[in-house]
Parts: sequence; C-alpha cells; structure tokens
Amino acid sequence: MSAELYDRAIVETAKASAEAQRLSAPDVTVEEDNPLCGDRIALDLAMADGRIAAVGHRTRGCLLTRAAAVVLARRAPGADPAELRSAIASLRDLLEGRNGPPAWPELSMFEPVRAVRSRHDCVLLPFRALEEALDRLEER
Amino acid sequence: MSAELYDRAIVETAKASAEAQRLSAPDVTVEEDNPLCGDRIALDLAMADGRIAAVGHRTRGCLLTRAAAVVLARRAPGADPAELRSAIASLRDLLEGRNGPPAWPELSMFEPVRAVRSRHDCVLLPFRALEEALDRLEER
Amino acid sequence: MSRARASELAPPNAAPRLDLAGLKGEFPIFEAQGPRFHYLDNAATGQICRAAAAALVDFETRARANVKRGVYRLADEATQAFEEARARIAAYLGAREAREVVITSGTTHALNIAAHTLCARLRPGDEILLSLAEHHANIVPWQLAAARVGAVIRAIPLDAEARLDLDRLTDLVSRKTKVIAVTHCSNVTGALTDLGRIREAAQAVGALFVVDGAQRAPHGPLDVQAMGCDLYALSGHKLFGATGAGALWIRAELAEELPPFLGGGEMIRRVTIERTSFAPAPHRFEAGTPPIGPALAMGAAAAWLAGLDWQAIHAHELALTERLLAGLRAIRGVRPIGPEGLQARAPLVSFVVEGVHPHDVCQLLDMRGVCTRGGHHCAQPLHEALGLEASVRASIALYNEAEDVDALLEGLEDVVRRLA
Amino acid sequence: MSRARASELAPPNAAPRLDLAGLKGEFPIFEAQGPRFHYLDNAATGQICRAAAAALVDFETRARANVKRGVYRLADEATQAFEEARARIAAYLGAREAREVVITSGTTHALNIAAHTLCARLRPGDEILLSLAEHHANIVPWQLAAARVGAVIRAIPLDAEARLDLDRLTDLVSRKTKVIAVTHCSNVTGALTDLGRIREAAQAVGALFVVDGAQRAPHGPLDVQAMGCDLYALSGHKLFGATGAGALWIRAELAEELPPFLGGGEMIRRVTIERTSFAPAPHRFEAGTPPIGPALAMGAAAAWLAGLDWQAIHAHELALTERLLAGLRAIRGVRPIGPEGLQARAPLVSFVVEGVHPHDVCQLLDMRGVCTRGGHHCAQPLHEALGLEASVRASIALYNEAEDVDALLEGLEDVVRRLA
Ligand SMILES: Cc1ncc(COP(=O)(O)O)c(C=O)c1O
Ligand SMILES: Cc1ncc(COP(=O)(O)O)c(C=O)c1O
Repeated sequence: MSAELYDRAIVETAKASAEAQRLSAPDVTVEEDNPLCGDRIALDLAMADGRIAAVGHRTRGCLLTRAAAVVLARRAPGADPAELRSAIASLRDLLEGRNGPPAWPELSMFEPVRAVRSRHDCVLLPFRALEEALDRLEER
Repeated sequence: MSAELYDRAIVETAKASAEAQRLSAPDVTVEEDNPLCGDRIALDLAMADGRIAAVGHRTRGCLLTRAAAVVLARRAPGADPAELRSAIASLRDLLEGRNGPPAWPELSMFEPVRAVRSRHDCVLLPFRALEEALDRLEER
Repeated sequence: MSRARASELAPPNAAPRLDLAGLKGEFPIFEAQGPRFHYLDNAATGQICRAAAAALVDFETRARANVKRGVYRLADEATQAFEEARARIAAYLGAREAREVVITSGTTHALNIAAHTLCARLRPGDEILLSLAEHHANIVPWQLAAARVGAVIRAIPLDAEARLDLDRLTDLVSRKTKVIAVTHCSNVTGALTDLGRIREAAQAVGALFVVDGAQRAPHGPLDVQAMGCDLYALSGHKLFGATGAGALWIRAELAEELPPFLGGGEMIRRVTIERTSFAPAPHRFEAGTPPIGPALAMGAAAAWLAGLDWQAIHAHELALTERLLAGLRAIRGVRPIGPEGLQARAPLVSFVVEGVHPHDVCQLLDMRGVCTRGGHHCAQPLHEALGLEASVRASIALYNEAEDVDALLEGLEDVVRRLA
Repeated sequence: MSRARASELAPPNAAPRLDLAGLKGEFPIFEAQGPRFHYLDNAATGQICRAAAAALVDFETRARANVKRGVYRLADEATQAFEEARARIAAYLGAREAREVVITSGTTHALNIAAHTLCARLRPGDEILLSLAEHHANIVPWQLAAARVGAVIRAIPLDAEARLDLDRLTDLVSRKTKVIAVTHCSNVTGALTDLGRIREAAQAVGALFVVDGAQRAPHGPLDVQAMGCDLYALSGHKLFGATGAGALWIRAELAEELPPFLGGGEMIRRVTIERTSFAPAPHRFEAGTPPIGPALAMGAAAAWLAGLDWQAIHAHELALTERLLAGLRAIRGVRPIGPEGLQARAPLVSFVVEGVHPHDVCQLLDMRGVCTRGGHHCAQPLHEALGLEASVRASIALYNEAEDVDALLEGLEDVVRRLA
C-alpha cells in the first residue's frame, strides 16, 4: 500500500502547495497543528454572500497533508459551509472505508491511506482547520 | 515444606510467648515491626557486667515470629553482645543455607523456613530488634 | 460436616447452566499447575485468560513496535491495536467514547493520576471524602496530593456489617466537599458500595465522584454512565489480563480541563526548555511508552469477558460464596467479617481464626494447594475499625469450583485442630 | 555505489568474530516477520529476546501470583523471582546492592520519580541543570516538579556536533545548582555524554547527578559506581525485555532520605486516614502491584545480555554505524545530524532528506520492510537548536546486519529519486 500511497497524483498535487498564498484580508484564519508530528497549517477563508470567496494557506507537512491542503484550496471557493461540511464528512468516510464516493472526486487519491491509520491525521489536518474555521464563522 | 514448618517444636515454642513479660527497668527497649505484615515486637534488655542480665518482650506475630522471640529470650541471658551478634549471623546463615549449624541448637527448628523466603522476615524480626538494641547499647 | 451443609444451601438448579470445565480451560495456569491447585487469591491478582495471553505473546514476540508515532506497517498496526484495546476497555466500562480511557500501569497509578489532577484545583480547607473501607491505593495518593494544597481528608465510617455507613453522608458532605472517592467493592469484605446514594450526595454539592473499581471489574461488564461517576479506575491483572497495565476512565468533558500528572513523551504538544503545552486527553495522561503488551492483554480480556453469560457466572460465584460463608460459620473459632449475606457483595470473604495468626493459616492451607492471603490486604484503616490487625481472605473468580471452597474448608478444620 | 563504499570502511577483520546468526536466533520476532524485515527503530523499542519472553510467558501463564505479601508457594516464588529480577538489573548496572533498584513502569516513570523526589528538597531559586539534548522524559517531569517549588531550569547548550557543550559547565554550574540531569546517550544523535566531566562539576557544588540511561543501556553492561551518578533510569522494553517495566537506580544512602512519589499499597509502613508512614526504599517507591511479568522479562534480558561478548558486539554495532554514516553521506540531499565520527557514539544516526518530509521518507522505506522513525523523537529542543522540525532516525541493535543498513540506503536512494 505504501507504494500506491505515493502515486503521481498525490506527489504532483502536494508540489502545488509550494505556490500557495495567504489571503491579505481573510474573514477567518485558523492555525491547526498535528500534535503527534508537529505538522501545521495556517488556513485563511474569505467569504462573500455566505459562500467561500477565496482560500489561502501555508502548510508545513508531509506530502499527504500538503496534497490535502491543495485539494481543499482548489475546491472550496464557491462552496457554501454545508457543502464543505459534507466534503469533510465524505473524506472521513473514505478513510474509514464507509459509504460511497467522496464529495470531491480528487479526494479519491487518498484511498490508499485508509490502510495506514497513523497517516489519517495527515490527510485530515487541513480539513480539521477548515472545520474549525467554519465553526468560528458560525459563532459570529 | 509447609508441613514441617509447623512441627511440634515451633508450635510449642511459640505458645510459650504468651507468658512473656516486659522488664520493669530495662537498659534498652526497642520496638521493631515488619513493614510487610505489621507484626511487632517490643524487646527489653537489662545489662550487667557487659552481659545480658534479663530479657523481656511482648510479641504480636505469627508462630514463627513468636517462636523466634521465645528462643531469643531463653538464650540471650548470660551472653555478651559478641555472642549475640554471632547468633544472629548464624540464624541468617541458616535461612540462606550457608555455613554450619547455628550458634544455638534450637535455631535449627527454623530450617524448614529456608524454602519459604517470604517468611524469613518473620523469624528474623526479634533478632532485628536485638541487633538494634545492641547497636544502641554500643552507641552509649 | 461443613461441606454437606454448604451444598444444601446451593441447590444445583439455582444457577443457569455454566460450562465450568470449558471456562476453566480458558485459563492456561490450571493446566500448568495441575489438579491440587485451589487458587483463591483472585483479589490480589486474577489469572490470565487465553485471549489475553495470546494478545500479549503475539505483540511482544511477533509484532512489537512502539505506538503513537511510527508510520511503518508494524508501528501502525501496534498503534491500531493499542487504540483498539482502549476501545475494548471503554466498551467493557460502558463509556461513551474510547478517548475517555487512559491506559495506566494499574489501579494505583490510575488513582494517583486522579488524586493529583483533581487536587490541583482544590484550595486550602476544601474537603476530600474517602471511606474507612478503602484500599491504601485510594487513601495515600489523596493524602499526598491533599497535603500539597492544604485540602482536608474525611472518611465515611463503617456500619455494623463493615459497609460504608451512608446514613452519615448528610453530616459528611457539604459545600466544602470537592471530591468523593470510594471503592466500588471492598477488597476485604466484598461489600459492594451503593454508588447511587453517593452520586446523589456528590451531585447535590457539585463534588467530583471517583470510584476505585479494582475489585468490581472482574465480576462483569460495567456501566459508568449509569453509575454517574466521573472517574473509574481498574487493573488489568485483576481483570484476567497481564500484570503491568490498568485504566482510568475520565468523563470526556472533565478530562479536557484537567492538568497532566506524569511528564514525558507522547503527552505533549510542544516542549521548550522554558515551557511545555500538553496534548489533549487521553494522551495528556499517558507519558512515555505505555505498557503496550499488557494493555493489549487487558483489552483482549475485556472483550472476551464481555461475551460471557454473566447471569450464569454471577449465580455461580454467589453459590460458591454462600458455600464458603456457610462452611466458615460451621467451623469453631472461625469468624467471617463483613456482610452476613449475599446481598450486594462480590464473591470474596475475609475471616479470622481465633488465636491463629493469618500467615500461619495461609501457610498451612498452602500444604493443600489452597492459595489465600493473610494480612491487612492494604486496608489498615478498615482492619483498625474492626479491631483487627489482619485477616485471611479467600476471593473467588469465575473459574473457581466447589472443590476449591471445600479444600479451603477442610484445610481450615485442620488448622483449627492443630493450632487453635 | 554507497554500499561498496561503506563496506570498504568496515573491513571484515575489524570486529572480533560474532555469531550473528546465532544472536539473531535469540529474538523470536525475526522468525515471525521473515527475511524482508529490516528493523532499525531500536531506539523506540528493542525486540524481546527469548530469555525475556520465556520469563514473561512463564510467569503470566503458568505461575502467576501477586508479590510481596503472599506466603503460599506460588506467591513466595513470585516474590523471589521479582527480587531476583531486581538483583539482575542491579548487577547489569554495576550497583552495589539490589535494594538500590526501584522497579518502575519505564524510564519516563523513573524520571518522574527522580524529579518529584529530588525537587521536594529544593527551594525557590534553586537550579536544575538539564541539556538541550534531552528527551522530553527528562525535561517535562522537571518542569512540573520545579514549578511546584519555584526552582529554575537551565540547560546545557549544544556544540557544533550537537553534543552537550561541556565547556559551558563552568558558567552554568553554581552553588544554586542542586540537580544535574542529563542523558547518557542522545536518542536523536547517538552522542554519548562525557559523564565524568559532569560528575566533577556536580560534585564541586554538591549537586545530585541524574542520568537518563534509556538509550545507553541496550549497548552493554554499565557501572553506575564508576560513573559517579546518584540516580540512573532505564526502560525494559529498550533492553530487549517486555513493554511495561523499567528501573530507577538510586544510590542507597540517598534513597533512604527521599520522600515517596506515587502512593498506594506496598509502599507504606502504617496507614491511617490522617497520616501515613512509609516503607524503606526500594519499596517506598513501588506503589501498588508492580509490572511483575515485565520486570521478570527485564531481569532475564539483563542477565542474558550480561553474558554476551560486548567487545565483539560493540565492534559490530560500530561497523554498521560506519557503513550507515558513509552510505548516507554518499546520497545527494541526505544529511546526517550529530557527531561526524564513531567516537563516543551509540549506533544510532538521524538525518534529513532535503525537501522531503520525514514521514514520507519512513513511509517509502516501509515499502522495503525498512522500519525507521520520523519526527521530533520527543526531543523538540534539540531539533529546534539544530533549526529542524523533525528528522529520520535509524537505530541499530546487536542483531542488525549489513543487509539492514543496505536496505535502508537503497530505499533512500529511491526516496530521493522519487520525491526530492
Ligand atoms: C533518551 C530517552 N529517555 C527517555 C525515554 C523514555 O522511555 P520510555 O518511553 O520507555 O519511558 C526514551 C525513549 O524514547 C529515550 O530515548
Ligand atoms: C480495592 C483496590 N483498590 C486498588 C488496588 C490496587 O491495585 P493495583 O495493585 O493493581 O494497582 C487493589 C488491589 O489490591 C484493590 O483491591
């Protein structure tokens, strides 16, 4: 499984994280880390009309964390909080081997991670940050 | 081995501990307990001319502890500290299966205890009290 | 004859059918020790069941890796197995979430965590309520922690049957009471505590409620939620797992507020020489390499136990207890202590033999392969309250048989004949 | 090719003959895991040796009883075996007396005892000197204990090779320094600490000297008396014993003066609800049922290890380390951290792969059955001092072979090709 885990899709996607930018005027910023490995993401969201207008991030982490951050940053703009929450849930389901295909097709690249439990948190880190950001937006 | 451990000699000897008396004017009194079982002895020594003139004690403990106290109380009077210390050493040797016969023949009754390590401290308790008493006398 | 009388008291139909031979076959020690082995020291340690032994041996000899951080297959599997063990303990305890379970090295370690972390929030004059029936493991940690903050320890006294005298709760519990910590089951008398009444008293004043479950846990699955306690401690070795592991259940909402106890690896978020921030529970309370093999054994034992017919086992254990109590009462000079009957008691009886020291009783019983324990059983305040220095304890587990009880009773008759 | 170059550096004659196949046969996991298993995570946990596994399984499944109080045969034998394990650890450590060894649940527990009991005597402003190379287990307990008494923690910085910069001792050690606690061997760099210089500094000001021996202990018998330290901690699972046990050696004269840490059974002299008096050491520090099976395993491992040819093993371990270091340096983008050479180092090397996250390195190595660890290895201050967040660690034990090192190096070349 480790072999598939580093297939071209994940490696290529992760590389794109190098170009990620922070937002200059986010509506919310969340910093989240993975206490077991110290990997870290700073995630910015800008909102317009109840939808995500823009996503910024800086991610320091392994390929899995970075690839996950890139997928998130590409897919989130235009979505509303409910859609995002269901994407997060579908990723959790994918890792646990539950239910059908993920909300975003690219998330399928993380299917090989299912077998390596210790790496689930790597994939989830950006999505945990997203969840926290959505919670904070809601609390306002 | 447990059977021999409760042979007549030990049982009879231990019974005699019920008649033990404390001394009214001891030169030294030591209270010693066995931290693992709470058994306890109060041992009094009276000295005359560098020898033990009288021994008193009150012993609360198992048959082994009480029998050991009785042997000690019978044998110590008349002995000098050096003789007592070598009796203590010979009892330790007996329990560890070292060296020859014990300094006092009655100590042989404790030979079956050798196999039951957890009971060594029972036999030794009165003798540890004696050792402490001799140490205190010497410090004066 | 004591045996005849005892068996009259436990008619064969009283218990649902239990495949006792099959059950006993699940414990490797009985094969190793042969037939003249009457193990009645289960309150000190239970024997390991096959499921636990297999989990332990498998991990230690065929698949060992450290947990929580490694990503290679073996380490990942070890971590999964460790978390599965946590989940199994949680299920056995009826906990809502696996993360409520902290893996410890035993009940003693668990109660030390409890005492330390709860006392960190106390102020001088605050009160901790224990009972006179506690094991030293549920006394000494509170004394040490209370001394640091100036808290005061009080104790529920015993009633005529040596149970916690809960009528005294109204006097003893006040707004000053911040913690109530009691045993679920006395390791000397077998008395089960009426946790419901204590919970009410605790809730009325907002005190936290800690339960020492070491002796109750081996007698069937639990429901910490129904009990309404906040922390619950147990030992794996008494639960037919291995020596070296135990657990502390901490209600989730509470765990997140509590400071850590032991410091070290795996319990931190970020360490600098100046300052450390801590990981969320349960990791915050699990410093260093945990007792992985023993924890897996404890989890395997809990999962195996959870699948047994506890109605049948309960009836079996109580029938043996009845036989034992009746037999003891029939021997001149033998006096059981604690509750008279079978109501709200675990299968555990302590007794004194008039004029004979408990160690001498145990030693002579050992001649017949009967394993019992003599001493204060780490419960000096209870013994003192009963005017005793020590007692002999016979404690029954699911695998014990009528022959074990009978061998004890015959041995006691001999003890009395020889020494009393 | 890196392999060729590495093997030139370790000529076959450098080491006394070692029966490596025989040695490896003493560790059951290699049979279970088969040939494509290159275990290089020994610093996280060693594999259990047959002697330890036998002691563990025997006790847990065939002869289990609780220790320290029972008088029946099984309990007496368990107590004797437990005390024998203590004596074996004492012998391995070169201790003068068995009673100087406290059985703990691991190094972390041992260092928590050390920190707590020594800090109990400190006053506000007193100093505790650690180093930047410490494992969190030798930092966090001191922070927690120091905070309670108002003591101040200082740290020996690192030199260019990431060793403790002992030239700084003169500035750092003063009359205020009451405790110096350092690692004998870094779990990240493998650097061995020059304990002699620290002992001198400690003795000059009357400071107590604590050594974290977790990483040094698996590489041969020790001599705590020659080292001149006062406390020494180690873990059984890293010493090829079982998970769940460790030890703390405390110099006898010192142990008698120190207050206990955990409270519970077996560590007391007398308990009342108001007040408790404590048993002498080592029992004072051993609250509750100890990890008996794991302790026996640790003792058996120590006894077995003590009989090996450590000159041959040492040469073997260092030859592998040399092969590893040379191989790493030959791969573009791979940079070993810590000491350059083999002087005063254990067979343990950490490294970074430029542009590749340690977890990704480990995951890809796992494809080839190579077990390494990526992360901060519970040594964040050291990583921070080196300007790193994390690293990959390969740690060697007596049973490793050249093939293990070669599999790692080949795997790394692949990692670099694919990801760097
Ligand atoms: C140097 C050092 N100290 C302490 C520890 C902690 O040991 P344990 O986790 O066995 O308590 C370790 C283990 O990783 C270590 O390497
Ligand atoms: C009621 C009770 N509490 C606590 C303990 C301590 O358990 P352990 O020794 O496993 O830590 C015991 C065990 O004897 C017990 O019976």
